[in-house]
Amino acid sequence: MIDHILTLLIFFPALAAMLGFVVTKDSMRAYGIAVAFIEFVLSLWLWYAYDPMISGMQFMESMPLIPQFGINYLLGVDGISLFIIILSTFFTLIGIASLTETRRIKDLIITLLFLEMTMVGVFAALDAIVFYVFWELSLVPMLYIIGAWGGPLRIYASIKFFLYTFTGSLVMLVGMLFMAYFYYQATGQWSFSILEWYRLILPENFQLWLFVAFFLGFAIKVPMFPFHTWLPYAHGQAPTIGSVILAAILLKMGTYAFVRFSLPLFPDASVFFMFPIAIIAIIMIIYTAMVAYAQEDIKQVVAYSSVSHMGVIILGTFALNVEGVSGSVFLMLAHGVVSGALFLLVGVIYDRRHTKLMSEFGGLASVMPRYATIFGIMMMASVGLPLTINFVGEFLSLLGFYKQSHMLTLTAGVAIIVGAIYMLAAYKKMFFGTVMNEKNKNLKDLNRTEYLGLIPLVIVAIWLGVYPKPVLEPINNSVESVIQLMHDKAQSQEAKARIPDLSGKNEIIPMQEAH
Amino acid sequence: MLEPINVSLASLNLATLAPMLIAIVGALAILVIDMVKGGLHKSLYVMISLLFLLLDLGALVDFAGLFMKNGTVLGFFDVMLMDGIAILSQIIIVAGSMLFIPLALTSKRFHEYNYPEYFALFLFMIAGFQFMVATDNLILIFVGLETASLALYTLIALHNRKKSFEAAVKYFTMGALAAGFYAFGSMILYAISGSVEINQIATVLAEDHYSNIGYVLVSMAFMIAAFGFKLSMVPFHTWTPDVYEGSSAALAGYMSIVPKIAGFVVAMRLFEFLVHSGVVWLQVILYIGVVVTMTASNIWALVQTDVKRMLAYSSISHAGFVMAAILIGTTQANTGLFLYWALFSFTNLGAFTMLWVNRQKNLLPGQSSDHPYEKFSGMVKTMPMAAVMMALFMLSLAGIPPFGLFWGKIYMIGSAVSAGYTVLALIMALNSAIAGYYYLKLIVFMFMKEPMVGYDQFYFMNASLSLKTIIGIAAVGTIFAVFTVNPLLEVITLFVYNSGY
Amino acid sequence: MEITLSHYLVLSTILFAIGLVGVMRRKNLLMLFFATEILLNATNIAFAAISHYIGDLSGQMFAFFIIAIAASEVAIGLGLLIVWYKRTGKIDLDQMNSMRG
Amino acid sequence: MELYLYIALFAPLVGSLYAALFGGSPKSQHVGIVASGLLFTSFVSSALLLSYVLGGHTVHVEMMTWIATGDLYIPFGFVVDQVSVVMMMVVTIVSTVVHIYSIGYMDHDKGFNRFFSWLSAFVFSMMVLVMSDNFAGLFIGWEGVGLCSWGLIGFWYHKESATWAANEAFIMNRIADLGMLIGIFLLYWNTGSLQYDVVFAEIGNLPLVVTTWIGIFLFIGAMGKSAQFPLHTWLADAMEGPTPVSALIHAATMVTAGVYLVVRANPIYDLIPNVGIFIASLGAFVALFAASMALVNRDMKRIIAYSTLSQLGYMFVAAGLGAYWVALFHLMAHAFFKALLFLGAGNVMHAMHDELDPFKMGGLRKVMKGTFIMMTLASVALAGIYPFAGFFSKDLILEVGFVEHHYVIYTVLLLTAGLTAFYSFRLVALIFHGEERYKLFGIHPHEAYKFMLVAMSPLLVLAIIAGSFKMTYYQLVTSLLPSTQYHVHGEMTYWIMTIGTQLFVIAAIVFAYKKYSNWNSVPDGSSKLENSFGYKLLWNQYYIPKFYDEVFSKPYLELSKIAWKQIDLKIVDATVDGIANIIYKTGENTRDIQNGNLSTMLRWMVIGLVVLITLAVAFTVGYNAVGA
Amino acid sequence: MFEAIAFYLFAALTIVMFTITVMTSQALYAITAMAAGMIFISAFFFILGADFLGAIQIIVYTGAVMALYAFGMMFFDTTRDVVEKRTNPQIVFVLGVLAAVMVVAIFVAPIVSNNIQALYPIQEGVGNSQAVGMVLFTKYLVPFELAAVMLLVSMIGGIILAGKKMDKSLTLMAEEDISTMDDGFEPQAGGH
Repeated sequence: MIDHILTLLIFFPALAAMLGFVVTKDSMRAYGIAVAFIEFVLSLWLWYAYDPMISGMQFMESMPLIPQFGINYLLGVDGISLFIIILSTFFTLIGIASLTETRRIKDLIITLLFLEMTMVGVFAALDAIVFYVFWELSLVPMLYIIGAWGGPLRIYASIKFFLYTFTGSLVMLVGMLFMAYFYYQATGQWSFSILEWYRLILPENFQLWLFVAFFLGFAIKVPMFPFHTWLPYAHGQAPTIGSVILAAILLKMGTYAFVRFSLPLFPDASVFFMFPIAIIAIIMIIYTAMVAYAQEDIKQVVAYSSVSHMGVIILGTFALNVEGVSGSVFLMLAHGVVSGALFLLVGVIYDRRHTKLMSEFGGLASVMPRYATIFGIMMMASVGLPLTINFVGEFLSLLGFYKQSHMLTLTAGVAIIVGAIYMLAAYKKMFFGTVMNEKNKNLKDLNRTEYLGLIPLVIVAIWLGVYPKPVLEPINNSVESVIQLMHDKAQSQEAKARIPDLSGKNEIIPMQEAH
Repeated sequence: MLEPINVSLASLNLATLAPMLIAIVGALAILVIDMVKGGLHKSLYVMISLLFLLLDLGALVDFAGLFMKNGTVLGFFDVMLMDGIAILSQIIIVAGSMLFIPLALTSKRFHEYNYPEYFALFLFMIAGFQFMVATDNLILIFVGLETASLALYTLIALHNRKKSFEAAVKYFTMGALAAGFYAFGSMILYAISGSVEINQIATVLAEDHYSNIGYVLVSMAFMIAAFGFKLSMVPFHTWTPDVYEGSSAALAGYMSIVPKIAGFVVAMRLFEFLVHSGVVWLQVILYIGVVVTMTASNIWALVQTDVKRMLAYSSISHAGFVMAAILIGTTQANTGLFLYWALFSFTNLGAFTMLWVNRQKNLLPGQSSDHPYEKFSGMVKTMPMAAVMMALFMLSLAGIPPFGLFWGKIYMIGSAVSAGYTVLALIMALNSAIAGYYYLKLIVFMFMKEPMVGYDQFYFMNASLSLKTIIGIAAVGTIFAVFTVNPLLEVITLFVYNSGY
Repeated sequence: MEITLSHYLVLSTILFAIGLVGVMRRKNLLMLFFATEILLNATNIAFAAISHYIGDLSGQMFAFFIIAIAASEVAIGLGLLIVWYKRTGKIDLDQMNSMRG
Repeated sequence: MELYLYIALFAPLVGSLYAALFGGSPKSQHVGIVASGLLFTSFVSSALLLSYVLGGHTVHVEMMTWIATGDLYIPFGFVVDQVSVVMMMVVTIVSTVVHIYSIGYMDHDKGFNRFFSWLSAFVFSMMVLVMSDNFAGLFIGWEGVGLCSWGLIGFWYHKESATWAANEAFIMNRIADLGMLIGIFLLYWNTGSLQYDVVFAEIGNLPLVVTTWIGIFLFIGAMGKSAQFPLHTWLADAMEGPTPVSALIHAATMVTAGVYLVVRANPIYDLIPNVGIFIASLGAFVALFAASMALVNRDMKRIIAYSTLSQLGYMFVAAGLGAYWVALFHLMAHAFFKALLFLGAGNVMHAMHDELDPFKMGGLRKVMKGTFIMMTLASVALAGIYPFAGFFSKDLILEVGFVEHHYVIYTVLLLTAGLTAFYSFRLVALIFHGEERYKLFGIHPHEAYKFMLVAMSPLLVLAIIAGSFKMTYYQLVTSLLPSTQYHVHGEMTYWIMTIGTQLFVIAAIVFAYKKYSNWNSVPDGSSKLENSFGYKLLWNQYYIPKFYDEVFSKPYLELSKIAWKQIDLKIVDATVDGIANIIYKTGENTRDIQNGNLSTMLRWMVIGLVVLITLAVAFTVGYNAVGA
Repeated sequence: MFEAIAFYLFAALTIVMFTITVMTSQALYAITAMAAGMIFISAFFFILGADFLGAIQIIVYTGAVMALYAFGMMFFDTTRDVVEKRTNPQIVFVLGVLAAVMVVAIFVAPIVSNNIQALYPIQEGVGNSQAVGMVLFTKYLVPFELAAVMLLVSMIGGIILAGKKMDKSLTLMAEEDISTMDDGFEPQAGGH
């Protein structure tokens, strides 16, 4: 079973979703929780069975799909993807457990389970086409979730979300096909296996073009400035569960793909585009933080804050050294936990008041102290306070990029200031002051369902902030091998210089099969 | 005096005629049965047609086996040409027809199915298409084309309502003009090569080193116009939406698949040798044609209010997409063409059948067409499975993996990339994105809107077991396409490659 | 003054163009069909001429089949016109506009 | 000893968590008691550690790994050495006192439990800050105290001003933290580690430029936490928090973290004397600058806050000039008497029902004898009168300035000492002497609980006698810090200076008493003095808060709104929608190509044909032309 | 010389006739002119030695097709003036002339080729019909048979389209009405 655990992880939720059609409406939530829980336990088992000392792929599975065209069902996890998978299963569980939606809950849970399949699939795929399949497929459940359970502008938002990301990924698809063609030219065989692609050394000018093609797909997904405008709409209109999953997992697909594809495939191009991308990342960080500050809707604040944080992740990724990339991978998890929690928290108040406008609130701290506390913890995590999960990632990302550029990091570091500004301002508007609005006077504090969703997140946010090692170590090992691979593949002098050579430090475990 | 000619029967390879003859015999059989005993139920004729088509398919499969052993078979004074693409396209034609014929078994009665002749004409039409693809003789192509077309015009009109007559007349008139173009184009080719056989023409032109380039190009202009009509390239496409709207959904779906593959095969035979000989003009024209067809029809599809019309424009766009294969002209691209079309036929079968089961007899109050988007709103709440199915087909058409068309799409784009047509590949990809909008629009209506009051009785108006079965087949074919792609690719590549394309 | 193949081709072209004008110009469907006949006839002349000048029979064959096709088309075309006429009482194509866009 | 270390470190955390458990429930006395008890435990452990360290040992433990990736290795490592133990003592003593005091002070507050949770959490953060053996750990504490400070300033969250001040403090600290972070990055990339010992061993090998930048960036961090100009405005505003908080955080401990950082990083600053001069100059400036603002203020707590600011300036002068042990010594002494002063002020506030304007008090010495004595003594200590603690530490700093030949600094500090004495006793005089102006407002003041006064007494004692530890202290810390002795050359000069300073200070005290002890009215802003430019300037804090508001806050908000409404919605998003709209509109506008008219359709076909033929002919002509 | 005179004469005549067909608004003129044009075209066939084709032309076109059209005209009652709305008449002529000019521009150049072989050469001394028959029943037997099918198709099509059964549309009728309609509408072989 352990040999096929990834397949199991991917298709178990989908299978369960199909069976879910049979389950009656009243029991659907329990069923959903049960399935998500089993899936989560399975993913924990994956972690347990994972050997953190091996940097390469583990639990590899391979099955020919379209061998004629080099497409294989190829799965595997390394330290980079392992935790994002766990994050996906975790958040699906949390999301379903804390679901307050009552409209057509059956459809919703089935959709969520399908979404879980696609999420796990994206992160477990080692074949570009399989990756692409799940990548695109994930849009569909999300489209439905936003479009069917969302706010007044839901249709506009969902279509925008879908088409925007779809457009980007189509360009990426062309890039992938190009990549496969290069492989074909080099070896006489078609292959979409990422691991096989890793062995290709591309001429620099091709790298640049391909990098751009992949970049478009990823950047829209992340979303990077100026491709980010779908996100506020998607978040603003999506139901709580949609925002949670979107922020926690779906956005990570883009950044994950940078680490999985862009860096190791195009080391020279990565170095070439490092500064432009860093500048975009900085614009994301500061500009969207400002936009977040100007928002009137608390959910939009969190949405824009997501973009801002994604900027830090991008920056860390393009630090191109172990510290930065590990940090960015860690920050992906961290941001997943924190922004997911924040969206859940926004959902709590939305459920009670059916509005997200901050001007409607004020003084909630006295009415809902526990809510305020948890919101406060998560806000501080979002701001990047040490000993919370975000700090580790942000610190490492910035630290990593500092190696590449002093000035840019200094500018990017403004993140910690502007982040504090909009978050504290929003918190103040929501929770501080006296209760002015009659409707807020009798609001109930968190209930059990909500605790069920939030407490684990708080625990994780602090646990991994205090003791990130169990997660950081596997990440580190895998990132080291990625960086070494990049260094070995780099052709230009600058790239060689920018990407550290780790070969002296420890033995490089080849990117192949671990078992 | 003319010498008597001795022809040995064996050299004629009469077997090459077998598949078409089976269809013709089937048609005649239906006519005879009807003459012997009238008033039989349509299901009988459906089954007879299916049986004959099955025989037809069997013969084709037999040929396929033969082709793998011996390669191309010529027959009947080399008029018949059973090469790989002929066999492949015939298989698609016959198999596609087999899937569409059962759509006659609706729960509501429609005019055309009361005619046994309908099924006879259907089989004649199939024979016509088969002749069209199984030859490189321009005359036989023409006759086959016209046989099929004339039958098709009649079938459309037999739906017997004003719109279908209008559609048939429009189709017919434009078809007549296109026939004129075809004749004129063939005439010029004949003038410069002294032959009406494409291979011969190619040889002569090559030996002449294209010294009559002006003639060649003008003839190609006429031919592109003629096939542009058949394959609905912009600006020769204008009949498509009207004809699709006017005819029954079943026939519209059929038209989006079968006549086009026949057209593609002929276009492949006719244009590719020129593309390969480096006739830059043709490459440029095809390039422009492909891009304009894809893009323009996509843009027009965006603004449609009727699903069937939208699907009409969408199939124009898909045809444009596939046309790229002719421009690219590599084995991979041609393989992609067949793969794409095989997958497309499943998906489109599903989509049009879904429309067909949704068909009501009279127009909806306040609507001017059969399948306005509004009709589908909130479908997920009233008929979840149907909505899911329809969404599935829409996603497949949009090229969302892992559904059928996605695989065709990546193979086509991949072939464009491999042949160095990077910009074309990008345009193809981006067009898929534009197309995403209108497919999504239907999904939005089905999944995200509230049902229209009083419209619920129109869903599944026309459903019957056989229609549902067809939808099921289409859905299975669409979902599990990924597992069929590899065997398909293997076979198609082999066939296409060994036919010299 | 010898009549060459080009003469015939040019004649054919001119007739074809006349046919085209007719096709584009006519609104009466019956008379529009006349024009399509002209198109095919124009081609037939050229086929016969080419056949003559290169001494090959294929052209005549082609022309022969074109005549057959033309005849078939008339039958179907008239059939369609008849149902249309029965239904609407008109054969003017400007009246035929229930579908558009 | 490791056990004591852990007890000292984690006892406050346990206290905090314990209190947090009851955070949502109404006041429970036991929370305060348990938290105080744990704090006391922590104090005892610290004391034991002190005795251990006095024996010449240090304790260094590595609890566990925190962040390890690439070459970066950051453990949770703690060190109890001569410097940190001093800080630990200061922190635990003051916080124990404040905790006990708070049981009384917060007696009637709804958020009693929450308060203790925050307060203990603060102590924990502070302990982490001082005990860490690396810069990252320091940064944890650094941010941790910032967080707790935020929570405590904004403790009365229903008050707009309190929450505003909390946010201001947090954000301003963040600005400085960025500097600190950059400093840490620089350290890491240049020395490969963040451990103090490694860094300090390596630092000498770095190019001077790098070291300078490191010093500057670290000091920027210190500036924020210690509220040095220009990041000083938050400190005065932070007085919105409960008074014990002001005593603990904004007087004794957190604000001195900056000084601690500079002291801790002395191997770095030793290498870059130019930066040191800058630090010292800034310190001197702030000392005078803050003292000047204290002169006219009418808010009791703010006056004390400015005085804190001013004293921090002193400490930075010492640290900047390399007299690290002196800085640390003043830090310690200052912690005691300033905390005492604040707690006293707290008593007064309580008595006066949260009235802060000393002009509305007067004559309180009759009802609040204990508080009166304590505050007076604390003020004496602050003014630096022999033999109180302030004398030993503050005069030493003056001497340092003098000895190091920075006479300007010396003069400024001397002047400031006078001002300090003046405003301190202005306050004392206004509160405790003169007419009982509070009666005008119908207030019935009463003395604080006994146990609060008892709790304060250790501070009183320390404020008085701390100077006597000087030599022990000196021997202790100089095993780690540079052991420069600052002696003015010549006995004569020394005595003149000392006595002169004392006289100057006493004169200022007398002046203040004279002027204010018989005050009998509440100023209403109409007097000539109050309308003079200088007064207004000082009253409005040199218009700096206003300036920040106008130049940073408001434009930032405006800019943010522009970024959202103008750029994000109208440019970035509109472009995307625009592209989609163009495509859609093209469809709308060209769909009439398909106008349903057969004639048009046929014409389109012919047009297509003609275009194709034309292209064919054109190509042929071109081809022939090229061919020919 | 004779050939040239004949060519130009008939060319002029056909052009005129077809122009009349296209341009006149009198339906009767149009059909008459077309019939004449068809006959003149057969003259070309005879000139070119395609006797069989010429005969077919006269029989099929002038005989059958024209008769059909004449029938159609009577049916549609279009023997008198036909009123047609003219939209953008200029563009029609521009396009027509442009097409002609362009194609003619190519066609005036003689065909240069040494590789044209007559696959089915016209042999001296063999009658045209005989030769045609020979080719038709060997090489072109398949198209010939298919043409037969095509004619069958058009026959069936023409008959059922024009048939009475088309008068009532099952497509538009409600199901109940169809059920009550009973045997009168049962399908029968070959139409009426």
